[in-house]
Amino acid sequence: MEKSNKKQQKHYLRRDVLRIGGGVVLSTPFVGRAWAQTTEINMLAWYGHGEPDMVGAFEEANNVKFVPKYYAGGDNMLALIAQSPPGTYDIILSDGEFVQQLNAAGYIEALDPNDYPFEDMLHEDFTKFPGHWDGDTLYSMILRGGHLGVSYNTTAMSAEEASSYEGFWKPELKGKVGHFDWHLPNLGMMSLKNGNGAGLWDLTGDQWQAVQDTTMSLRQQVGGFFDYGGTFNGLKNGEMLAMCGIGDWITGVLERDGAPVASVIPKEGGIQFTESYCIGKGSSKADLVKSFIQYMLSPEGQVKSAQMLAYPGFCVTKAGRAMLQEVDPKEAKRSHQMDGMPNDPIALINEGRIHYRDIPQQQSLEDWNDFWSEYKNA
Amino acid sequence: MHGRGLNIILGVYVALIFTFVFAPIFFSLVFSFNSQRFPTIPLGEFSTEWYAKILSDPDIWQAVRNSVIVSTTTAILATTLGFCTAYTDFRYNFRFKGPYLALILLPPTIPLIIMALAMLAWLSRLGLSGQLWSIIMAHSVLTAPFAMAIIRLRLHQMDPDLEAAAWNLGGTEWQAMRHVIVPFCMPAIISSLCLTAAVSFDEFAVAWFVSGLNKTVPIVILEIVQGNIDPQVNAIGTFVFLTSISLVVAAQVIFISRQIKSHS
Amino acid sequence: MSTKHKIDLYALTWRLPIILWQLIFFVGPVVFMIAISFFVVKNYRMTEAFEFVNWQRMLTRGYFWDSYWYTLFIASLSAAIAMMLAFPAAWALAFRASENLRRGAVFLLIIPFFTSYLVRTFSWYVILAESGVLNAMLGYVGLGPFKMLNTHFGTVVGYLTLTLPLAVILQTVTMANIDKTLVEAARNLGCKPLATIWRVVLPLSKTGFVVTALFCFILAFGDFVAPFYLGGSQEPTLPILILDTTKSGQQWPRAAVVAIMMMLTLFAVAFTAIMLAYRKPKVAR
Amino acid sequence: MTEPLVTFRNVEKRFGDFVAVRNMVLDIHEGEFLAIMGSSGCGKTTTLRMLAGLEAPTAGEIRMAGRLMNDVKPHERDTPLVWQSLALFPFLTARENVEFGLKMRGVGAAERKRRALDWLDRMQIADFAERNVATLSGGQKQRVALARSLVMEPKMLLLDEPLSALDANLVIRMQGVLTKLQKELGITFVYVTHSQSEAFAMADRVVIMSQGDIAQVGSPKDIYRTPANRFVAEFVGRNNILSGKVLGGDAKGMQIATPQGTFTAQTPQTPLAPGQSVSFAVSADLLTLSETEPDTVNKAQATLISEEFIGSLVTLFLEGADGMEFKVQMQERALMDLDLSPGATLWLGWDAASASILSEG
Repeated sequence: MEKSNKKQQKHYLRRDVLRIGGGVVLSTPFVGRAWAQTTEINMLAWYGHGEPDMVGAFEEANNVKFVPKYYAGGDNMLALIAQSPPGTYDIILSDGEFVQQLNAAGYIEALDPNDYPFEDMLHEDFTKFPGHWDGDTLYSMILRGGHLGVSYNTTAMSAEEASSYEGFWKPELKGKVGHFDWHLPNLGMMSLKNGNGAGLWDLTGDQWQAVQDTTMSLRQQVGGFFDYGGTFNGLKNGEMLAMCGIGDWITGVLERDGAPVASVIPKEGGIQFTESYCIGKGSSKADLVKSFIQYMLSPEGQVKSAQMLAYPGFCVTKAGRAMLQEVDPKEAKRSHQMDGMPNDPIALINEGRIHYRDIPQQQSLEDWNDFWSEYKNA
Repeated sequence: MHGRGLNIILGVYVALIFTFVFAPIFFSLVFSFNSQRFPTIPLGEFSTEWYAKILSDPDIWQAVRNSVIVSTTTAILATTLGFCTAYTDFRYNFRFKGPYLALILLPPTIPLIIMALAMLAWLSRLGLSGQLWSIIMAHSVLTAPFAMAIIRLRLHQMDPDLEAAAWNLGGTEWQAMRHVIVPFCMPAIISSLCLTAAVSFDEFAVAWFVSGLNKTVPIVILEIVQGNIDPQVNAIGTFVFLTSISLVVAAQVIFISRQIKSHS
Repeated sequence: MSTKHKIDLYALTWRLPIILWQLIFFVGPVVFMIAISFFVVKNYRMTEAFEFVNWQRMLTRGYFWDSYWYTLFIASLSAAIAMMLAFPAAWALAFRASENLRRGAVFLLIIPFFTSYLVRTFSWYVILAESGVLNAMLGYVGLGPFKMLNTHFGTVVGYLTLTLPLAVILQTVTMANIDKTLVEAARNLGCKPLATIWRVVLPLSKTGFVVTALFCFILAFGDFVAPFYLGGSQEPTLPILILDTTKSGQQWPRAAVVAIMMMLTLFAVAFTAIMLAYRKPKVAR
Repeated sequence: MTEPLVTFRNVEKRFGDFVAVRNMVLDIHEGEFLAIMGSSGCGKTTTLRMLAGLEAPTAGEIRMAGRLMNDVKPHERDTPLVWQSLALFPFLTARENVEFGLKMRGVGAAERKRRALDWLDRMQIADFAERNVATLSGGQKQRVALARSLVMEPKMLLLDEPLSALDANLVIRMQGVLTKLQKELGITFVYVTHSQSEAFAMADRVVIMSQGDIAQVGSPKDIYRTPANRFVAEFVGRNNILSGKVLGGDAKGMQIATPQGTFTAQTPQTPLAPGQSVSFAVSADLLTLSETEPDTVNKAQATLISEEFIGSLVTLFLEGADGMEFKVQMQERALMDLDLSPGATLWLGWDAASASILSEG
């Protein structure tokens, strides 16, 4: 259709020049006009992946500019791609469980496994992550992951109480439990609470009904439904004392900021979100995108991902983990990414306490979504 | 009527209303200079960190540039649309005048979220979505009624003989338009340009839906509020405030005060 | 001014482009949205069809009607609150203030309209939080803390941010345009101040007030920011339902159903309001 | 007379179902001061607007100097109009207002200015040339409006109740200014007004309109003394109108029987058959009043009801037979020796020549 989505726009300012100071910038805002043209890379991702802390160095080195479009959930991502002309998005950051759907709809290009460091993965699951391969063809490259469990304010809840999803029902928390406004992680947790364990996504009609009942019984505790920003603010200012549907990816940021919050993987088990890169079908910049993915899988990129300002994720490569321990031991420690530490994310996976987030097996996403709307209205 | 006491009570009441209206604006200004990322009481240190941050962010500059393009173009288009309708209403009577006026006056009665939904669906069907132009088209439809109202009010104050007088003195209809109608409406036209530009500059719902990858300032604000929430929002807000307020003041000085004066 | 039946190029110049523009960019989208409500979604892609499945699905869902009645209720409530809060201030500005003061006040009230609504909402967020400015101030006098965010109160505060300045402005202008001699005549005839407001000022301002209330209602009815950020989206209002529906799996047709239901409701409300506004006032109430 | 400047031939103007002007036949001559008079809605302004091209006739023909004007656009005409509202351009100075028409006609800036100042000078308001018109007084604005039209050097000037907004003293002054101007310039003035005094004071000829029809055209004196029909008689001056049946008559006079008695009136051009219903008018200032029976041809008795003074002029209201109200107008001193206590019975008298038969219309 139209080319305009891909149309080259001049890159007006280079970040490093601008960092010199606002005053100078204010007087010469468009000084960069005459500079060499910059290639734009359209990125579809969760919030934060296209921000300078993630892509800045790569932009500098390669004279490219990332133009991010942020989505709010896997189905939202699919919808955004569906309504845009093919080739609109050069790089797509997808949740692991949605890769298969992206592939099925023909939205993404195949990748060459030889381009990426599969030999260096921290866990064998990461080399053959479900849905990322179609037979021997690779479609998506895992970038990082994070674990979801009980996130709570440490002044309102003890680690003991948080060690079970039961903790959300604590009477003192009435009106202080928040939900991240997406059905998958929340209902997944309720399913875990019901003891479905590894079968948390594969629910029979009765089990699904039980999950709905459990969820509904939590409703009276709930103080609100939030997007990323709202979740953040709610936990930080004490408006919410416990959050369902999130994990260290949010509390980690707040912890760095000194807030009394933490996330634990409760005894019923936790959920892992997995974020992976795909190359958009029809992208004219596939080579650039490939080198970006390679860069993000390099130790340097893995450290950036672990330190990501918007929300952290754990490293998937050994080299990345090693480098993080070396350059930012504080963050490595905070996120337990050290061998032998309790709650080391890789160890948790090995212990079988972590379940990869998936989509419902016996129900449709729509059913879950409908129930979620009902729940919000209850 | 009775007295002093009532006046004091009313004065306090009006002050309370104004406090409510201006509290968020005031605190936004305060937080924009506050060092804390999540502002709470007591306040942190004075800091211009957030301003430095937005000023050094090329994406925000790009958004400002987009916003300026969108709001000026919208203002010109909407004022043109508003002027044409106002003039037609002033000058002509015809059979379908009711529907004709409804056509331009109805959009503000439809919630923005619905307009946004409909616009995106329709514009992407026409292959016009995801560009700055898409925002401009949508905004021109949304703001034209305000332009129409302002200019119509001005025309209402005009002696209808003025235009005929120009013809009578040998001016063609076009000359009369250029030398009489337009000069007479000039204050209203300028007000309308300022007001429509200001409305467009702050509109986010429709812009967010139809803009695709092009961001305007309010979209950047929305994304920060949805995402990495931080006081940059307040810094940008202060900036938007200053821009809008200069437009509004300009409009006020030129036209609105006259309206209120002549109406009370 | 001629009555010839020739094509009048000049007249058409002022008429045709607008008609075309509005047909393409206003009527087009609205009509298309109605059409969309009959489309179906397959694999996250909208497919042209003519099926009532979306209507059937949305209108039989309990949560749709919950949202519907809640939105209607909270929008009406906030419009009523805005009208009542605005009235004493507008009355004072219209009848007690000098013309300069009134003009200054109206000017000040226009300012918030052109500041970012999102930023103001975000500011409220910080003010109303449990650890926020307002609770801190109340704490000094030994009150609270109160839970204000993520409640109906928060939602209404958000709506009022949008509508209160408008209500004060429109009410002030309406009442300032009342012929003062009528009010004085009523007083002169022994009508008490409150009775004067009830029997003279209100009937004379009816049209203006109804239109003002209508605008407050429309603004609140269609806003998603206040219920989402200040109300914690519980219960979700219709605009939030629209966002949720579009977010989850390209369900534009269902969002269109919600949108059309909203529009129909608005038209009904607006129609009733306008009928009320222009009905001849009953003599001697 | 030479060929008329303007001819109206069976002109009709409708606005929807409403007929503003009906079957109008009228000539306007070069150099005359023509007043069109009537109450509001009679079609006088519509007639003027048709002359200016602001309305096109629905039927019939309007010609100017032989040229068919029906569809000629306003700006292609040479018919400047002085508006009731004056229609001065508020965003321009007095001089710019006067220059406007010249500018439209493409006259160069210097020439425009010279001619505008010339006219402003002639209207004695040159001192205010650079003032915004909004700051001028009513009379000054009037002069600017006149200058703005006259600077176009038209053959015909149209005036639409130009004096209606002025106070009484100023009206008299401006009447003087207008008549003098018209004589000096020798151009045609078409002057629309609802005011008898203005029309009769200035015009050479007066057209009286009623509900879209021309009721009478003639010199002020003709109209005053011999109203053509009942409408004119009622509209103009203070006429006593009596109605009855024709008894008979000859060239010298006609006998008419009325409830107030039998009277003799002037024989009209078209003779009337006996038995026909008829009205005639007697101007209030042509009635005599006496305590004893007068020796005039016509006489009637009436009872004094009231009197009304305007300066030294007195109008007396009397009631005759069958409740007929008579009006008598005379100088106050002529009443000195009459008994004017209310209820007094007095004799009215008038000549046959003072009574003119009205055509029913």
